[in-house]
Amino acid sequence: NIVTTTSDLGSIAAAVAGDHAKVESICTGKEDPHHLQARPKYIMMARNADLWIRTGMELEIGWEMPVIDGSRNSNIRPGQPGHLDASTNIEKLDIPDAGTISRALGDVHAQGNPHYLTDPLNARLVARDIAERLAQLDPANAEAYRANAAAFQQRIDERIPEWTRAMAAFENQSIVTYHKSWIYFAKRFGMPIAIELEPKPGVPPSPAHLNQVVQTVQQQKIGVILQEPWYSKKPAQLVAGKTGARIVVAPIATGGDPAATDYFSLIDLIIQRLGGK
Amino acid sequence: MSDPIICCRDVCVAYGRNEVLHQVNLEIPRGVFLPFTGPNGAGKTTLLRAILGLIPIRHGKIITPFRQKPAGYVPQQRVIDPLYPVSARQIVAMGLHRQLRWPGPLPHSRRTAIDAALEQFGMLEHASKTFRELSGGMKQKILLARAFVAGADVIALDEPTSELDESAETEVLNHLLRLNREMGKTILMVHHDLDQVARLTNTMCRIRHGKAELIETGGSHA
Amino acid sequence: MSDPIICCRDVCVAYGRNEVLHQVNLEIPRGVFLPFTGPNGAGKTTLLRAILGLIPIRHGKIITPFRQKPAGYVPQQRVIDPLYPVSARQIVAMGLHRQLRWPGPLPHSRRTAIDAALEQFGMLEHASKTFRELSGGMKQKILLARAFVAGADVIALDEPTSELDESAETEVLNHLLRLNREMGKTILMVHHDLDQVARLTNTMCRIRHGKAELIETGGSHA
Amino acid sequence: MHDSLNCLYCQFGDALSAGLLVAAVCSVLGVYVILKRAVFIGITLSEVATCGVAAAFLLGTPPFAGSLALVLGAVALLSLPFERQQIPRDALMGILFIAASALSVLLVAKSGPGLMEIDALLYGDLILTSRRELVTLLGILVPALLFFVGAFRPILYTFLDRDAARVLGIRAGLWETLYFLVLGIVIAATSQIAGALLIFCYLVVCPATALILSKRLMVVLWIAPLMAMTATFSGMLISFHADLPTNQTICIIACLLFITGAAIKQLVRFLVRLRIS
Amino acid sequence: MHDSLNCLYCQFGDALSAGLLVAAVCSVLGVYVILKRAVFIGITLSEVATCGVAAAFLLGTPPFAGSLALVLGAVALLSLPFERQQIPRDALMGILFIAASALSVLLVAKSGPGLMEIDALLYGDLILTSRRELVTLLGILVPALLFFVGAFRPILYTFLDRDAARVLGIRAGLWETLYFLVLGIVIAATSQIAGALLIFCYLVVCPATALILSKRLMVVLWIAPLMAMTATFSGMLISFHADLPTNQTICIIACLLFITGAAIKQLVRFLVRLRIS
Ligand SMILES: Nc1ncnc2c1ncn2[C@@H]1O[C@H](COP(=O)(O)OP(=O)(O)OP(=O)(O)O)[C@@H](O)[C@H]1O
Ligand SMILES: Nc1ncnc2c1ncn2[C@@H]1O[C@H](COP(=O)(O)OP(=O)(O)OP(=O)(O)O)[C@@H](O)[C@H]1O
Ligand SMILES: [Mg+2]
Ligand SMILES: [Mg+2]
Ligand SMILES: [Zn+2]
Repeated sequence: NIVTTTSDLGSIAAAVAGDHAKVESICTGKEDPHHLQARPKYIMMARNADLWIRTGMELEIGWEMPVIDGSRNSNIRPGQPGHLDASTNIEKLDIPDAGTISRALGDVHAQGNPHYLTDPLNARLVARDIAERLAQLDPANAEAYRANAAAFQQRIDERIPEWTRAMAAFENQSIVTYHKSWIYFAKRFGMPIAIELEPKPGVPPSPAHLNQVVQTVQQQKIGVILQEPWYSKKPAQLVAGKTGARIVVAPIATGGDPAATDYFSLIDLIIQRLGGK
Repeated sequence: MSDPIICCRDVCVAYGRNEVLHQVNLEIPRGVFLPFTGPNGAGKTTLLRAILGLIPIRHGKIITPFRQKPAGYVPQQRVIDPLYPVSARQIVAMGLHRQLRWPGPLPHSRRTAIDAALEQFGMLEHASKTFRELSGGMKQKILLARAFVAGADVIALDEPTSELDESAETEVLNHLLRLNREMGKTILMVHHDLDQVARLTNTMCRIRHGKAELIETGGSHA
Repeated sequence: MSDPIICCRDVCVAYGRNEVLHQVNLEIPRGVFLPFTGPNGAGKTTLLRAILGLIPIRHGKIITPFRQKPAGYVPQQRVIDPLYPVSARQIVAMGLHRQLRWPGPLPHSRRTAIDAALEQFGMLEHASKTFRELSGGMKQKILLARAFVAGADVIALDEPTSELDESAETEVLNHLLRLNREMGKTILMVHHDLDQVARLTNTMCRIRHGKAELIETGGSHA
Repeated sequence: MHDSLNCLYCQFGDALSAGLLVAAVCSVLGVYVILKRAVFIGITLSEVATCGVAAAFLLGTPPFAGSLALVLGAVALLSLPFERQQIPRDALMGILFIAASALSVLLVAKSGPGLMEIDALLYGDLILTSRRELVTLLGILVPALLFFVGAFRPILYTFLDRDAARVLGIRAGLWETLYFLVLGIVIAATSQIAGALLIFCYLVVCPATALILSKRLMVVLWIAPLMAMTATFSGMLISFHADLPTNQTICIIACLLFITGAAIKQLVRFLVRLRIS
Repeated sequence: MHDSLNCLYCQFGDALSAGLLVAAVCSVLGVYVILKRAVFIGITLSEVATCGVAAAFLLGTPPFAGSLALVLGAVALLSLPFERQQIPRDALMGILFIAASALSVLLVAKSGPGLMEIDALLYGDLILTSRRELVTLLGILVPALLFFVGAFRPILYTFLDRDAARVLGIRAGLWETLYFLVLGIVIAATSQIAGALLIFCYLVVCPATALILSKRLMVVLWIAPLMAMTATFSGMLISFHADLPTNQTICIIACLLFITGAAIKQLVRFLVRLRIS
């Protein structure tokens, strides 16, 4: 039994596990993983889990430990083999310098930006990590896991050129996003993010900040404002109204849209939406 | 006397299981000065409020002219929410509601009517106090002024003098008598002092054991 | 008579800018039956509440024995929050608070004391009604019972008979007289009926123009 | 020299007008909200609106129809006469709040989009007000204010002394229901545009300040909107120049005005006491 | 056959015990919360606690010290005697709510960690209760209940008729402050463990049901906890078997009990009316 915190991880883990393990994901992709309402089922899932996979980097800080504690399943506690932090081998972005990580300058993503699965190559890495861990936990099927992971990686490799082509129009074209959740995606496709609408997670934009966004959009001739469906479109509409930029709403997790059934269709969908289709 | 102004037929009033008035039949003639008497808890307040349409009746029928011309009313419990920043004058002005269709400052004629009503009870100098800043008797006087100010045809008073000092009490009773005799107003007044009642009028409505009946006061009044 | 039980020296009480009592000096002897009289708004309630420690005084000093033995008190305004699901009996039981240190059902002796107090005002059959289900006079009776039940030495009553029917009023006044004469209780009672006052006692406290003074009632009472 | 970039009015003219308008109308209505002891009606109705949208998604009806229907239902319940009930009005309000919050989560748990998405739909922020929203506000608030001015006496009398009002021929039930209806519509509409917390603030903080400062209803009804408009203007100005979220800044300014008002009141009391004795 | 996997008690024994305990104590205290018209004290104090944590992060003090300090401050303000004030207690409560919510956002906007981190710190969910938290709850709730039972009469008398209580030698101010203090501590502690909405529900919905069903205080004080415990038990059972969020399920069950109670009440009234006439 594999339990993942987010649906993206679930989708990758399912691809890696194949028929040899049951994969369940706690978030469905419709909830923001920061805010989650516990259900008994989550704890039952954790209790029966042999492997617990989390995004890490404090994305699930609100509820992960209570659920694990509640499950009294010591195998999946952090540090145990049954606990996999998928971010371990990721090249993390946005890590605040040790010097500035004081409380006064604190940041939600104190360990860096946790929205790394928007970069397909990170998904590739995660698939490998999952396969290795599964192989360690279930040596009997180790080969199958490695093969599945390789297949997953190969699919990614196949799709990357296609995605890159689709994103060619955006190469070096700055965009605006709502939350700092797209930096990995943007970096992968060479699309600079000029500014975020939200000055800080959970804090509404101030007038000065909005002005700054508008100015940035105008100066850099930015054409797209990208955001997840769970943020209000109003700030984007205000900016769009003043500048003519286009608002793109795209899911950031598998299951966040009926069309995003697995990891690949998710990335497809994001790119489609960005392309204006 | 003339035809009845208020008519109760087979009226039953109950609070939950407790039936307070049982098949009350009552005809109140126009222009009468009618004290309601009876022991505590007999149902005087209940009957008055039922006549005014303030509590639903279980059964029977009450005919009143209050749709066309509202009555003046002095409740027994002098409770107005103390939170409201409303002056005594504004409470008296409430009595003129029918004549104040529009918001805004009161027309001059109304102001003088209000001042006269306040003056009558010696409350003019306290007119700008809020209700909770008034003493018990002063509250009662304000509510009396409110009931009188509009010149209603029927005035219903529930123990209107219970907390007044002696001179104010005499003044109020005399004023009621004048209203009744000189202007033909119908006065319904719950009152406990039977001697005073006998001095004021010769019929009263006695409420006892769930019944109400008009009886002679047996007083000296001709 | 004996030494004073309550002593006011230079007492000033004001509400905001409105000074209601100005330099009141008053010595109330132990065991006296003292009616407080005066026109509406004179400050009777204010003085009584100041003596009971319910309103702060601006100036002066009031000496009372209420720390050792609380007084019985019947307020003028019979307002108890109608929301509370509390029976009349429980309100009377409140008077026994000093003797009820522990939660739980009342001891037998207390129950009989409460029942006796209820019985005295004919309220035994209404004992399980909540406060808002009582009529005006019945509320007053319950508050009277609460003031009497603990057998306080000093009983302060603010217009305790304003809404009682005639027989209840007589009964209450007689009971107060008995308490005063036979048991030596000190009775402070705001009352408006000067004739009754004259019949009850020969000294009264007249409150007027911000002053309080003990004067003869001028009544027939010896 | 007029520097239009640093001029609040040039940059956010619509928002400023909308703010002043909402402030004026809501704080006038709010005087009665406090006196009627329905203080928390603002957040209760916005919870109810969220629940309505969640239900609408489930049923496939238009979201705003759902929220309007539930808000009107709640308002109808709250306009019942509570004078003779065994629980006070605010207990029912609390129950509605709880039921609405819990039901939203449950409705969302089983299907439909996530709660965050619904919240985003109902999200409002004064600074984001568009010209169209300003027109909507005018269309709702001006009639509401006219209603309130026109029906001032019957509503006051009904609330002040229900029995006496009925004897005077005032249809107390009707006016009470109408008042709550208008209030409900105003709250639902303005919360969505200007933000639920800000509306709550206008409905409560400014009227409370006015009630503390004066014992005359007419004065209160003038001070309250003045306070609210002052708080709005200075709050927007500060948020503009100090780069702070607008709504929250306005709320804090309003609270500071309240504290100042209460302090002045205490000081005056103290001085009067000193002068007398 | 006892199937421990499907047995709520075997799986969530601690949570169940904690739920029943919290339900019983909070609903007893809640009877007075309703009668004192302080219905929204639950959510107000949890906003205040959030604000306290935000402030503590800013000042670098321990977060819970900050939240406790602010909660106690708020409780002290609320225990002022409001009988003679020009605004009702719930208006002050509303102002505290607004000030706390707005201030949290502003504090977060300027510095300190994000709102999410704060929410995570204060996040509670009944189903996640651990053994240690159960012990904490026992340590707080049992003394609170004892205090309440012991001080039952003076508190009742103070609330019922403050003047008469003072004449009887009851130190009304002291008891009122103590009551609100105990309430504040109970709310702060239990909200953090069991969730703010659930505590709000216990404090309001179940006592309101009891108040509707009976006119005798003693009966009310017994019905309320029974209702709350019934709602807790059946809510947990349903959420367990139907895979729903626990807290919200309990809230909805409590609301359904309220509706049933109100309906029964109306029915009885109607029958009495029929039989009499
Ligand atoms: N709101 C109520 N709910 C239930 N019972 C009530 C209510 N009001 C009055 N009663 C009961 O109805 C009966 C009559 O009450 P009512 O107030 O009419 O008496 P009353 O004749 O006015 O007495 P009083 O002289 O004391 O004012 C009393 O037994 C009282 O207990
Ligand atoms: N809470 C208050 N705030 C402000 N002023 C008050 C307050 N209570 C009473 N007053 C004023 O104090 C004066 C005395 O009031 P008090 O209640 O003591 O009169 P009283 O002698 O008891 O009158 P009554 O016979 O009408 O009961 C009155 O002028 C009244 O307006
Ligand atoms: Mg009566
Ligand atoms: Mg008095
Ligand atoms: Zn994030």
